Amino acid sequence: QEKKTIAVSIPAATHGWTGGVVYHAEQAAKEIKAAFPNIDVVVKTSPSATAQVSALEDLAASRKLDALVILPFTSEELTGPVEQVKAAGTFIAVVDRGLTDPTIQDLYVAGDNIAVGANTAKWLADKLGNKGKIVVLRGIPTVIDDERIKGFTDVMSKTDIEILDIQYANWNQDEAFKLMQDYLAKYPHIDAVWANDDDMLLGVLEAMKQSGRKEIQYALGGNGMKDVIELVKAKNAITPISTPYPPSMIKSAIYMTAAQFTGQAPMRGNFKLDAPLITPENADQFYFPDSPF
Amino acid sequence: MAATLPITATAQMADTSTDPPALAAAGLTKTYGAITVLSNATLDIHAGEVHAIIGENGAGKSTLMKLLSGYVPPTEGRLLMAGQPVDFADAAVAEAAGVVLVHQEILLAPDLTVAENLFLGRELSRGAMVDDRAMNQRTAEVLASIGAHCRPRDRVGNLPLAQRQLAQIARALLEPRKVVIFDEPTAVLANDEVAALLDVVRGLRANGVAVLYISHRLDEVEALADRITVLRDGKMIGTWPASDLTQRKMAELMVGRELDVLYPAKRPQPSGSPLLSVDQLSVDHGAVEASFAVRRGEVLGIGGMIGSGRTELFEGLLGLRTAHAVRIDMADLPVQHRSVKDWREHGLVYLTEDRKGKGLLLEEPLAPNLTLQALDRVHTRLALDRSKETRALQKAVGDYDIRVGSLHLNAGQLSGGNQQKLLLAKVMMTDPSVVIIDEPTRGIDIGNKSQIYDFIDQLVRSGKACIVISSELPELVGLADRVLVMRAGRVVAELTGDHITEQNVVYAATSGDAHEASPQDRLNRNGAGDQNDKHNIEYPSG
Amino acid sequence: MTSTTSNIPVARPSGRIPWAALGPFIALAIVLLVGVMLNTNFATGTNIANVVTRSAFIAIIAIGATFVISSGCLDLSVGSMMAFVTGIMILIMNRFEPSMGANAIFMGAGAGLVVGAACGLLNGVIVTVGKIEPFIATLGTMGIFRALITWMSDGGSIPMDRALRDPYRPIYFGDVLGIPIPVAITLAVALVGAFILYRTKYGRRCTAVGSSADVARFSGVSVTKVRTMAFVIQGLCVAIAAICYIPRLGAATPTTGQLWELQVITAVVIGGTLLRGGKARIWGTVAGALILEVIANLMVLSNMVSEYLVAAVQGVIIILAMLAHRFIK
Amino acid sequence: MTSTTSNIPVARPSGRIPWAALGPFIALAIVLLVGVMLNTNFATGTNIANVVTRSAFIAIIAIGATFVISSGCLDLSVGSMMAFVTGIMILIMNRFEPSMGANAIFMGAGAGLVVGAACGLLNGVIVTVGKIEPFIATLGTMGIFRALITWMSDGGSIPMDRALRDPYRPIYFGDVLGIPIPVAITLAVALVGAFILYRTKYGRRCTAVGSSADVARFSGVSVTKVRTMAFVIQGLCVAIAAICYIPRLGAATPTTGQLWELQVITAVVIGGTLLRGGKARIWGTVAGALILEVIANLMVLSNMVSEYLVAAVQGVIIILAMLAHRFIK
Ligand SMILES: Nc1ncnc2c1ncn2[C@@H]1O[C@H](COP(=O)(O)OP(=O)(O)OP(=O)(O)O)[C@@H](O)[C@H]1O
Ligand SMILES: Nc1ncnc2c1ncn2[C@@H]1O[C@H](COP(=O)(O)OP(=O)(O)OP(=O)(O)O)[C@@H](O)[C@H]1O
Ligand SMILES: [Mg+2]
Ligand SMILES: [Mg+2]
Repeated sequence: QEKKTIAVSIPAATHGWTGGVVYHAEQAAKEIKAAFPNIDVVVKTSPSATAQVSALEDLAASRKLDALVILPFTSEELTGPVEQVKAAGTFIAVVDRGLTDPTIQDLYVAGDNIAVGANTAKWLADKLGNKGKIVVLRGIPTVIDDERIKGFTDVMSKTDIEILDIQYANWNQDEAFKLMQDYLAKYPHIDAVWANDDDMLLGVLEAMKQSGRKEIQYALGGNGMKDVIELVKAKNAITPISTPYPPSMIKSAIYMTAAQFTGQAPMRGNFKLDAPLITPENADQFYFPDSPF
Repeated sequence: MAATLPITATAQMADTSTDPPALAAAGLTKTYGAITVLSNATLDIHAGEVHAIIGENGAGKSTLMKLLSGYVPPTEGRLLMAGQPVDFADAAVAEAAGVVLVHQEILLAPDLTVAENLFLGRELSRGAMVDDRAMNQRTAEVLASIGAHCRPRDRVGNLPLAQRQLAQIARALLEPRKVVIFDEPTAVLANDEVAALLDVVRGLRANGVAVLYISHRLDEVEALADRITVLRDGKMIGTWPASDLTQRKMAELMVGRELDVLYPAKRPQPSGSPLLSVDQLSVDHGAVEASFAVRRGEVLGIGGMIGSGRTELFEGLLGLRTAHAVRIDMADLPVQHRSVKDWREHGLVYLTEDRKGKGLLLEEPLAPNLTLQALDRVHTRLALDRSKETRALQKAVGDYDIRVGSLHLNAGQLSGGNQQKLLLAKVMMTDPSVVIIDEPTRGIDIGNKSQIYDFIDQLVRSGKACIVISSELPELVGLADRVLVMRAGRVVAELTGDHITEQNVVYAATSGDAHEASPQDRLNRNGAGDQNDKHNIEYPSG
Repeated sequence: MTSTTSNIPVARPSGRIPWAALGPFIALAIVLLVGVMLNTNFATGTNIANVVTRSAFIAIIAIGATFVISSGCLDLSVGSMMAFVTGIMILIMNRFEPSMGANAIFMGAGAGLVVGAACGLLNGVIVTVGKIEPFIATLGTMGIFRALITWMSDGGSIPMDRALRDPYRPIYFGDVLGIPIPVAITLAVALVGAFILYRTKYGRRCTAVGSSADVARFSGVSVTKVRTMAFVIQGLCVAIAAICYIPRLGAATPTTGQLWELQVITAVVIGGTLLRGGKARIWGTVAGALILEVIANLMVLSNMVSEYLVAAVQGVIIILAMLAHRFIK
Repeated sequence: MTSTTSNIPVARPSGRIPWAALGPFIALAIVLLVGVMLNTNFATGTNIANVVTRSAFIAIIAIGATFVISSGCLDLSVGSMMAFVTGIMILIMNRFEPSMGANAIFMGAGAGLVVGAACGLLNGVIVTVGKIEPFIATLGTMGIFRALITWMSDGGSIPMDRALRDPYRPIYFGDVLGIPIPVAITLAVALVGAFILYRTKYGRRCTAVGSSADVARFSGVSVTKVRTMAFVIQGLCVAIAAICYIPRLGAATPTTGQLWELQVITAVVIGGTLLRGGKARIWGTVAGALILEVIANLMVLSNMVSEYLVAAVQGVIIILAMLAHRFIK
């Protein structure tokens, strides 16, 4: 049987969520290689869009790729290079961020960043009775961050809830802690906090704990980080929900791609993961104790 | 301080020439904070004369020269060129006006070649391109004209001090000048180089250039100068025609008192076992199998041309260069580890010839410089004791006559000679029993020279030993009990007693065959060996 | 001999030393003043306490960096080293918690100090024995430490055992006599640092080496030893910062300490230490760290700046602070 | 026992033997050799062409950095500046595309060069007129440029108009006489750079200023002008790199060019230019950029290293390359 190669190109593990992506990709690679000796899965991480384009070039130049599973840094920047890979007859699976030209994608598995923001906003607006004051922490200036914020603010703009402040905390616990301290110093009354990533939420919670402020009813995150899901499972009053944006979507995509070469039904098309709320009731299905994220 | 002067300032010679002076200073004053370094200096220099400036260390000579050449702005006073007021905003403006200073310290970019340094800021070019060929050629000519041995393409940072100094002189002479100022140009040069330079200065004078010349070597001043101005404590003492002054008179005017005999009386020949003995020390790129010993109570002189490997030999001994020896004993005990620190513990110190590059932290205050090598002396049980350190500094300033306006200056702000004295004080802080001094009186004024000689004399009289490396022959002859002469990295001759004469040293240092140097001299066995050295000594000056 | 010591002024001439040394404190005062004027929330006790406490990490690491920089080197690896040390400490604490309980914290702290010193030693040896430009050498180890923490955490995070959180918490959140503990630790480190730098033989040798390695060598100072030791001190400071840091968030992640190296160097330089070596100002460094933290705090507290432009305004303020500094002199 | 035969009165370690000039090329050869031995895919024509082509960005910027560094300064803002210039260029191209069609590319490129030069001028003026340590000054402008691109892109990205992609594409993907265009541009920039640095008055003065600012000043060289000009050259190089970069990725984002400053400085130093100034090696810099890119390429091609540890291995290799360099001397 002919040996097939699946290349997986993902961002390097520079923060919690991408760390989860790397973890799941490597898991999938290991499992598939063990289960199907004729399939080779090569996982490559890149610290920037430029490096990712380079990695694609390197992968394509050094061997014949039967399939490429890619989580692009940004849509615009990776569209051209992926198109080139496809020109050599490679099956293209895109994860998370779609390419600007969707026809390049044979398979598209995506989370819905807008929904992550919007669903959280809807839940929060509902709980706050469409009024109140909230503060928001955003990550680093990228498309994901932008979409989540957009989803969130669009919903909020239709309510009487006032967004007091939105600042970058670089998806970093530490910076979120500091930023939250400053928010607390700046605003005498805050009804709720939303950090658009669970990593940051942990910092926020720590700052709230230190301040002893009682008026904050909710502090929410997103992404479904292990520690936060534990809070949800424990029916924490301040963080009763989260929104999944599971890094494991890369694993699904790799499996679906591998199916091409294992004689199973070929999988093509778009698979959009919804961003349902994680609640104490359904938290178990989002809880992976062994994942680093 | 205020001793009566044998000749007063009113003795100033009336100027006979009708042309206005090429460069004149009127009431120049320079103060740094509360310190007045130079007050109300008035001076003129005419085309075609050599005007010498003499004075003690710290008298303000270099300061005056820097004011005249735009390196520092005066606090008060003004400059006139050919009778017209001029304002030298910086050194480049002065140079453009035809006034150039050969600095006392080396001011060349170490990473550039000699030619690149010479032409820096006024590169020759053909079209957009610099014309390296022309610049190198012109540089080679100028270097040859002043008897320098370095090549246009040598990196300045790799050159020995003397060649750097010559390159600096070459830079000043590259273009026709109206006024050339030399600040101690010969301090780091050896005899033959000095002779060549004096010829260059005479040539300038003959060509109608006005020359200002600072030197502590009064014989040079006597040989060269047409007029002599004396500075003391930042004040002008007066200007005299050179013919009116003898060297002795000059010294008196500088110091303001009668001078004693320069060299201390020779001590009885020391006997007894050597304090330090070195057997066949070889230093990479420096010395070859040099053996020597020095006894208690002895001053051992080391002579030789510049580039003969003297400095390298002793830097090798101190572990500052890669070196190998068959055996080294200190006080009859073999020395195993040789680093500056180990040697210090054995009681041996070395004073470098390159005070700026290797001797002093120019941007640090005086106290840390003084105590760097002997921090234990200003240490209490727990910590450094600042007041102890200040006291040590005050003592050193007194003992070594370091002229400072304030104890809080940085070392780089001292005058050249005072830096040298600070360096001497620094190595003496460790209370050594063997002191190796490389060029001990470089840049030291005549009054302080004898002080340093006395100091060395007292040192050896108290049972210690001193090795003096010197390019000044009178110094070797006057000071040393025994002289080793080096040539091309080898010790080629040992002179004792009456055989220590300038002629014998020069002969041994330059002669092709050491055996014929002086038959009655006992020759060093190692040096007498084969002379076809494949050894790479960078700038043999013979 | 004509000169006497008596007519040499021993007292410092007025207007000379103080201003240069005071520069960073004046800059800090200005920044604080602006803060008070701009925002009423700025001068509240809690806010000031938060800001000062937070600045402890950068301050402590920057004190170590003052040694490295004054000896004429540079260490870009401190941020990554911090993450790595934090990771190791947490792993060790978690390992020993079951058997030792809260005492595992001491095990962890001890191990942290050893690992920090070892990391510093590694940097020092590469720079001095390997004779590699410090910028490149520590850029290399920066990558190494960062990769190690990423690998140790599988790209995720290394959380501290829950049982240790409470006993350890006061190290960041507690106080002694009203002084937050991290602040007290910073003061202690600065005092010790100042003592070493200004009052010991080693400190003297350190600035001498930075001022001129050749002169130091000719004075019998081992440049290799002095610089290596500076890197070890830097490593120890990183470990001390890590000890204060862990209770704050209870985890090490691959982003811990990211870009701290730049903040640390900025703090040192704003504090008046020369980047080319030879001059060290421990207290200035501490002021520098405070200035940075106050500026960041003001950015959040005031509403004048778009979130996108915060970095720009910070950049401008730092440049202005340096300019002020310059004109004060 | 320390063994240094140098008389150089300069503190930092340095080298000056003819070998020094060959060092980076030998290191490059070693890295290439290791590549060939490790991986059969490495030496294929396509791969080599890819690697060489993509090293163009860092190489071009690093050629500018060679000027800045040899004049005794440092520029940490190049990565952010690159992002900012890229953003401006794309905005201008998109703006003029409707009226000018593909010619808008020239408008954009011209604007890029002007903006790049202006950014460099800003850095230069802050450093020379403001007399601020270049490290801090350019750290400040790094924040400023990064914030500006973030603001221009609203935190997202600035894509190039689709209609421009095809006409612009060849600048990165095309070739002349078989030489990829970015490589040809790099060669041209290096040739011009080498000419300026080694054959013109300005180049002489640049290294002179880096070697000793005082000496240069006394020789009538305006240190201010020379250094400012070096920063402007750096800005122009950034703009040239941006011109080659846009067709490759077709967008500017707030993360474009992130951490490139470190790569650029590493390339320069690996290339044999002294970080303290005074010595410049343009071709060494180009070799340095290639070394970095080859190492990254090898990391992708070979499967021996856990993805988490890639950064560590790169760090180790860079240190080893510098050591090799050292021992060659
Ligand atoms: N920047 C400065 N700040 C304070 N004092 C200074 C400064 N520069 C020089 N001085 C002082 O000016 C005085 C005169 O120095 P100068 O260099 O002119 O002496 P000099 O006559 O050349 O002595 P030497 O023969 O030793 O070279 C010295 O006492 C020196 O300490
Ligand atoms: N010259 C030096 N250079 C670098 N480190 C040194 C030097 N001398 C001592 N040390 C180190 O400093 C530490 C304290 O040494 P200490 O100063 O007490 O030694 P010492 O022999 O008294 O030195 P010194 O003779 O210079 O006063 C020792 O660990 C030693 O390794
Ligand atoms: Mg002088
Ligand atoms: Mg000598």
